[in-house]
Amino acid sequence: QEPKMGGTINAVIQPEPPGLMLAMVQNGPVQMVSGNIFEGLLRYSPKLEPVPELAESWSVSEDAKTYTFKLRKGVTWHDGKPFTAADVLFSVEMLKQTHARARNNLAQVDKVEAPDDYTVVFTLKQPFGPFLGIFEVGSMPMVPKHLYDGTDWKTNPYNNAPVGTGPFMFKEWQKGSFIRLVKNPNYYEKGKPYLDEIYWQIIPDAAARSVAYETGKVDVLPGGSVENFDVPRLSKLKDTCVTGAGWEFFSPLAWLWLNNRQGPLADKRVRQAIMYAIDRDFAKDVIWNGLGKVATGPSASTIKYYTDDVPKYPYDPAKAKALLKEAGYKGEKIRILPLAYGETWQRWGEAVKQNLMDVGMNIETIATDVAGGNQKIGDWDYDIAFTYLYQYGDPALGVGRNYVSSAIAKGQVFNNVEGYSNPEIDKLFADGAVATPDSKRKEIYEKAQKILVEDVPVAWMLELQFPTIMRCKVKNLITTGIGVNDGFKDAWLDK
Amino acid sequence: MDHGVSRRRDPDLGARAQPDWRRPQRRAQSAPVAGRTLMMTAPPAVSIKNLRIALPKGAERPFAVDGVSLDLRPGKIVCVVGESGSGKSMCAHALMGLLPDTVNVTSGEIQFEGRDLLKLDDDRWRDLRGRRLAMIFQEPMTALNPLMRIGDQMAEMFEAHGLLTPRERRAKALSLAREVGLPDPERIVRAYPHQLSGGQRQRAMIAMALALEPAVLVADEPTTALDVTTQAQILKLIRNLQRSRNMAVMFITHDFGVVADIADQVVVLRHGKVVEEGPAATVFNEPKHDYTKALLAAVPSMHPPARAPLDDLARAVEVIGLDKTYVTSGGWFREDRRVDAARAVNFNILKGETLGLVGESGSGKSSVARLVMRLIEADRGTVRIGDTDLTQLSGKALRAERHRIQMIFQDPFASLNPRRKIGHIVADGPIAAGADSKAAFDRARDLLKMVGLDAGALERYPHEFSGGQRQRIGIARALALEPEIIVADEAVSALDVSVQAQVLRLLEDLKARLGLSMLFITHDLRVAAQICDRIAVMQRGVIVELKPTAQLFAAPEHPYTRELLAAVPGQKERAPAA
Amino acid sequence: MLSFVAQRVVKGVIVLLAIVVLNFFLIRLAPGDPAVVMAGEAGASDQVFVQQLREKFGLDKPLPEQLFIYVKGIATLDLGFSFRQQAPVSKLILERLPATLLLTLTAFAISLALGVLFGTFAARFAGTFLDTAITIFALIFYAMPIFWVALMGILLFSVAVDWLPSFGYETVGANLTGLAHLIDVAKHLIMPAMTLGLFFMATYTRMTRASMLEVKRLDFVKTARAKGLPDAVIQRRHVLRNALLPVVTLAGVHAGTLIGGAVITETVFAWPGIGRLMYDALLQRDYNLLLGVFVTCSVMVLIFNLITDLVYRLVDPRIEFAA
Amino acid sequence: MKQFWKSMLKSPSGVIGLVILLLAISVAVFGPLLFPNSPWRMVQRPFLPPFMLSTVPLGTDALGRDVFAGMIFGARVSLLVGLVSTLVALVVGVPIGAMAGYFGGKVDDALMRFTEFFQTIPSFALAIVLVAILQPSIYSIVASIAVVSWPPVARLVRGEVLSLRTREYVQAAVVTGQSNTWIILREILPNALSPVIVLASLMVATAILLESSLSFLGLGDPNLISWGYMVGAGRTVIRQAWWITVFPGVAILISVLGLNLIGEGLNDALNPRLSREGR
Ligand SMILES: Nc1ncnc2c1ncn2[C@@H]1O[C@H](COP(=O)(O)OP(=O)(O)OP(=O)(O)O)[C@@H](O)[C@H]1O
Ligand SMILES: Nc1ncnc2c1ncn2[C@@H]1O[C@H](COP(=O)(O)OP(=O)(O)OP(=O)(O)O)[C@@H](O)[C@H]1O
Ligand SMILES: [Mg+2]
Ligand SMILES: [Mg+2]
Repeated sequence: QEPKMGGTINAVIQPEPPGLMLAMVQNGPVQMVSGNIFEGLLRYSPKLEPVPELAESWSVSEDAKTYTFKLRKGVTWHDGKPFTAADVLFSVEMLKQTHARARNNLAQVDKVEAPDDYTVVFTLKQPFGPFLGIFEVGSMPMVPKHLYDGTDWKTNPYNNAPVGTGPFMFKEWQKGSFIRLVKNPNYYEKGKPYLDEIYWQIIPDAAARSVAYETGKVDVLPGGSVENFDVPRLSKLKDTCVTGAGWEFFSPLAWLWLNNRQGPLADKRVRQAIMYAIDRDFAKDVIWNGLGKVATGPSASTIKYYTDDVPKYPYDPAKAKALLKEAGYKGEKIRILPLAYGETWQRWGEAVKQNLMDVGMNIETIATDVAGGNQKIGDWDYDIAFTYLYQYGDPALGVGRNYVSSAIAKGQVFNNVEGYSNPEIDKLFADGAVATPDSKRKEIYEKAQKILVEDVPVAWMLELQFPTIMRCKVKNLITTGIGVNDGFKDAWLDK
Repeated sequence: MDHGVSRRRDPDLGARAQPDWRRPQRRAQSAPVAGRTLMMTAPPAVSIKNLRIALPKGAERPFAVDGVSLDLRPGKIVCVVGESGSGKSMCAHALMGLLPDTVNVTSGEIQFEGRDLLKLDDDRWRDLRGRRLAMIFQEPMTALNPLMRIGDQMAEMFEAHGLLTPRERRAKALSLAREVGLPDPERIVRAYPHQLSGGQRQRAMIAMALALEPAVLVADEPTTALDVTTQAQILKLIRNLQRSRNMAVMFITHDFGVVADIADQVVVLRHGKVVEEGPAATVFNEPKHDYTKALLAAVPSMHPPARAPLDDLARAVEVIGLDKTYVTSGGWFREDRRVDAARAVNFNILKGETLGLVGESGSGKSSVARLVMRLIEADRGTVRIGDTDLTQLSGKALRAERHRIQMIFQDPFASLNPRRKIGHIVADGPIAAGADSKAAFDRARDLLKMVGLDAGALERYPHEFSGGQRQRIGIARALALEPEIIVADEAVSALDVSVQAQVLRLLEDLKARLGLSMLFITHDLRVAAQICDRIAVMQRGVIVELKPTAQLFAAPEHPYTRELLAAVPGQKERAPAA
Repeated sequence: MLSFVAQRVVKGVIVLLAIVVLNFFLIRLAPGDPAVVMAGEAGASDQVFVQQLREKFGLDKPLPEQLFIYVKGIATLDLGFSFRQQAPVSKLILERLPATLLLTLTAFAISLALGVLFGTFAARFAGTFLDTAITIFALIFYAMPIFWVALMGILLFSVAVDWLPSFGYETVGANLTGLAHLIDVAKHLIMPAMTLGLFFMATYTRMTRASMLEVKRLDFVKTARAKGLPDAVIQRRHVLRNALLPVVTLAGVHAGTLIGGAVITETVFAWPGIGRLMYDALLQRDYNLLLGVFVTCSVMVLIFNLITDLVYRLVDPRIEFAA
Repeated sequence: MKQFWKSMLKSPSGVIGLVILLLAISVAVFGPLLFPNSPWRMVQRPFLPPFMLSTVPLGTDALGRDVFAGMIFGARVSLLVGLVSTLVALVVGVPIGAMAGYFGGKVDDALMRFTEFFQTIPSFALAIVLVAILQPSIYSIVASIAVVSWPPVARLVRGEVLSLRTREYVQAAVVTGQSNTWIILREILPNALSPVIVLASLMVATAILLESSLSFLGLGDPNLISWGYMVGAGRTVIRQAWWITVFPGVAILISVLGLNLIGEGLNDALNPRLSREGR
């Protein structure tokens, strides 16, 4: 079908982004909106292969330490200035200070150079397998040097009216109401984008978001914007299409942090008992409405080097009880910290609590909001805590950090919060990141997965899927593995 | 303003109302009636026949008013007297059609201008009220709408009956204000009720009642809340206006002095029944019913009885140079309001003596009492009881001395905690002072007997007693601590005359038996004459005259004292009782 | 009168200062670190980075110094900078304030007007069916949780019959102007304002009714009847005016409750006011913003109270312009 | 006392209110003994409509938990929160008001400024922040509700005490040498209490509503089921399962209604002038 030009899309955004300068704030909603304004050097297909965006082509040196990007010519910023290699160099420097993940990702980079205006060369300290996976817009957005260089980034006025190279331009933001983006007429891909404008509607209440869709006030409900319980009903509405695609790059994986340091959970058998005690199929079918997949281990199945050849933990309360008895658990109180992300997570917390109580564990729920929960997790002041983390396509980016002992540090909510420490695992992940070729990495990571699943440092729950709900007339909304998070540039309306 | 309000009347009423309210026309209308007046003995303007008003279930008696008949004649004042609760107000309200919803008239009729008022519908009632029948209430404080200007409230009288234009109404209000003798009428018609004194408010009420020249005026204790001096002025005003307009007046009061001053006819009510009626002179001089006789006998006389001089010169209380100024804070940016309630007040009370303190409302009598009791702090001055300087004590030490001087309060209803039994009320003081509780209760029983209450009273609550009985309890409470001095602030003012007489007798008796001294505060000079050895007259915080009682009455020196004495009602008594 | 206002303003400033200090510490008692929250959103974090953020926002300084800086700012009407939203707090609040004022004032006006109206009816027809009906409805509205009312309103008026929009304060993208825009905003306003006002309407209904019955017994009403005034005039001029005094007092006290209640209403109806701003700021530990909202709300309450006091003094001549 | 019950029982609203409250209280006290099933246990398939199975008469919620059990256990928490927070508010507000009214002057000024201060912060906002700071639990919820609801109590008590203080029987107690504490406790407070009781009955109702609003915002105690929690939790699925929200919602409505009716009855009973008027 031939794409049609024109039209407006109303989408929901939740919560309201705190700002739109992707280099400075990076929560989900910010990326969802700003992914239309800013661009990265690459995008990733649903299979997570790199696709050109601002970089036209790229090459890797023999020793896998030098990456050369050829930039697209004729790209301009929304204010008309050309986009060049200088912008890339500037962005790398700026992101190292403002973007925690980019900072981590770029840790392996020795130097970045621009031999000419349209070539950028990254030289690494040592080979880094997943390096080509860090260039997506959310991970490394390109920032206009001419507007930021030499300014106080924090108070730069362009933070509130961002200027990027993307298919849509920032138009207005009525705080608390909506954000409006309009078509970039000078976009470098001729004929794109198809849409005239995008309204991101800010509706803080989940039920109200459903109603807004139902009453035709919005056309797109990005993943996670309505409660899961509402998904089946909404998907049955007329002219409604639902897709789970667009999360391949992030592959959100939900698990329970188990505090390995103290109390009953320091015992591997208790941790295994927890795996047996929790009815994860129930969670998938009832709480997540059958969406997603029961996780088998630390890697999501969409991630490179995933294997399901690991020990299995089916729902088996009897076995859980036996393990607890064996471990000598005597009803010590165990605190569980659910995730304050809305009804679904609350219900899940209740269900898990009930599962654990059914096998004789003494569970107390600690309620907090997100910030309070983070503090508790960061201070290691918890026994069990819900979380879900993105995996960013490669075990070296999104998986290893959660299990290696070098990543144990107080005061943070990511990385190795559970306090698991195993020299063998440390070595495997250290080797895996730099090993070549792929087959060698595969071998290393499969081994790591087996060991981890046996040890149960955390209790893996589900590979999540956040379905995007939209009117069927919206076409081509999701074309990459990053989904709605990197823009509506291919989307069009079938009027 | 209210042209939309329906004014549906029968033709004959309408005819009278429509042309105008002015006097000549109205007089022409009522001419035939007036003609008859000349021929026969004046026919009544209102004739109440056999009126019976039922009280709701659970009230103290089945009928508030039980078979009352009385006539009001043009140009005559009928005084309805009787104790509290005798049904006086009920009669008045029935005549105005303003009875509360919970009571209803079960039989009788009220004839007015040829019709039975009890059979009128609401619209006709409304037409009559204010225009033909008007009323003045007891409490000038609450009888006026606090949110409306006086002039507007007067003008409402015309508005209610669709008379005059708004401008004329205002002009009329002004001239009415002038007529009732309100000072600075231009200002006063623009004032709000709270900016007027009690007497001024009562004048405003009278002006309102007279606005449409009603045939009948009902006055329900219109002067009870006023000072004697103000009362005298208001009585005169009513009398004059009534004469000049030939109104029939029903005047309700419980004060025989007032009756003596203004009544043509007297009707004595008791328990809702008329026990005696007749021309004022007859009722006063030859009361037939025992109840009337008793009532008359209870009225204290203006003539102080002879008193034994006090030889014992020991001072029970010594008050030296007391000053008290109330400062009402005006906030940061306003000047404070100051009231001098006591200025350089000096007096002594000898052992066994009763010192009277008289003066009008607001003169500072209660303030002095409180200063003496140390309920409030003096700005300056000393109060000495025996040798103890009360003003120097505080906290525990003060509490320990308090038993020496005790107080009897004015309001028998407000001075007893409704939630405590009488036994506790009387015994609490001694127990707080450290007495053994059984002994305290025994003593309480004795005291109650002494004031004429049986022992069963210990276990009862205040609401189960009558006003007079409660005042006795108050006295027992004061005596429980075996004080040397008793301060009685208007201790009998709230009581009916007959009860008042009993309580006064009791006080005299106890005082003599226990050798107490007493500071007796009252605004009633008759009472003062009967009970005080010496009297101090207060005006605006200053004692202007202090003399033995007989001397004061015989030869008042200060002009204010003279004014007070002259204003006491009922001095041209037709029946000098006792 | 002027001095009265001046005095109240001075008093208000003192209260505000106390509120600032108390809340300053209160808010910081909350577990959770804004820097961690922010770093966390990037999907990664490390100590150095978090420390860097703290320094940037002045969170590394000792508390008393932070307080001093904040109070100094307040003195110059500077509410500080929201590190989270990267904008001055006063700007963020001013963007939202009109919506909140529109909502609360409308709710206030509706609740007061309707409450007094219904209360008057109930009192006039006390004991009749009308009275009972009004009383029962008032009780039910009084007893319904606000979010429940909101939900029912949306289901009824937005979903079942598409009469009223369920979110926002204007039709986004319609670009209406003039009268059409006004009507559009009004349509968006009705449901939230009613939801917010319903509870208070019920309160005022009951209060007016009780107060009217109370005043009806007073002596001056008897005086008015003795004048022969028609019942309607007595009710309006004598009874109602006096009966309104306690209602006015209560309404003034309610200002704070009303603004507080706006949190839920604004959330459910996506109304872009400061109630929601406050809640978001709380969740994100955006200290300056949260404190700024508190100060703003308190100022609004103080102004509301001042206005009701002024009104009260205008209606009741007995009270003079003293504190 | 007898008098009081008599007039209370005479007012129809008071009787209805009392019956409702007694019913709610007996459900709260005895219900969990009769239906010991945990309301958190998943017993049936999710979203089972009401009146289908006798074991789960009111249906099940999104996780297949028994709505009926939730109602019964919820009564406990909701009433407890209402009663306890009101009690705490009284414990704070009554002494403050009494002291301010009795001692007057500087004490009064200081205490009233303090009270005003709490009234200047929007109450619900303050409650939210307090619960968030203290972290949601039944204790923090009760405390926060009490913190925002005591000022009206203090003001009311102060007003009453202020007028009672000048009563003659109080002065009588002073002149007979009784101590301030005694006077406040014996002479003043008992007579100031009737409007406070009326207010308290309404405060219980308001507290129940407040708790439900906090639960709605996700600030309820996660270990205890309350009606507010149930309404909040069922709200998102109201379109497919009305019963999850409607039953607890109605329960809140009825108890708040009952408490209000009691308030009205108390008002009538404790204020004889009103009750004689009839209605
Ligand atoms: N609204 C009412 N409901 C019930 N009983 C009432 C009511 N008003 C008055 N009464 C009773 O009716 C009787 C007569 O009352 P009324 O007011 O006529 O007495 P009064 O002679 O005017 O007394 P006072 O001198 O105290 O004014 C009293 O027993 C009183 O208790
Ligand atoms: N607490 C107070 N604060 C301010 N002014 C007061 C106070 N108490 C009394 N006053 C004023 O002091 C003056 C004297 O009052 P006081 O009560 O002593 O008079 P009184 O002679 O007892 O009058 P009454 O006969 O009416 O009882 C009055 O003008 C009164 O308004
Ligand atoms: Mg009377
Ligand atoms: Mg006095």
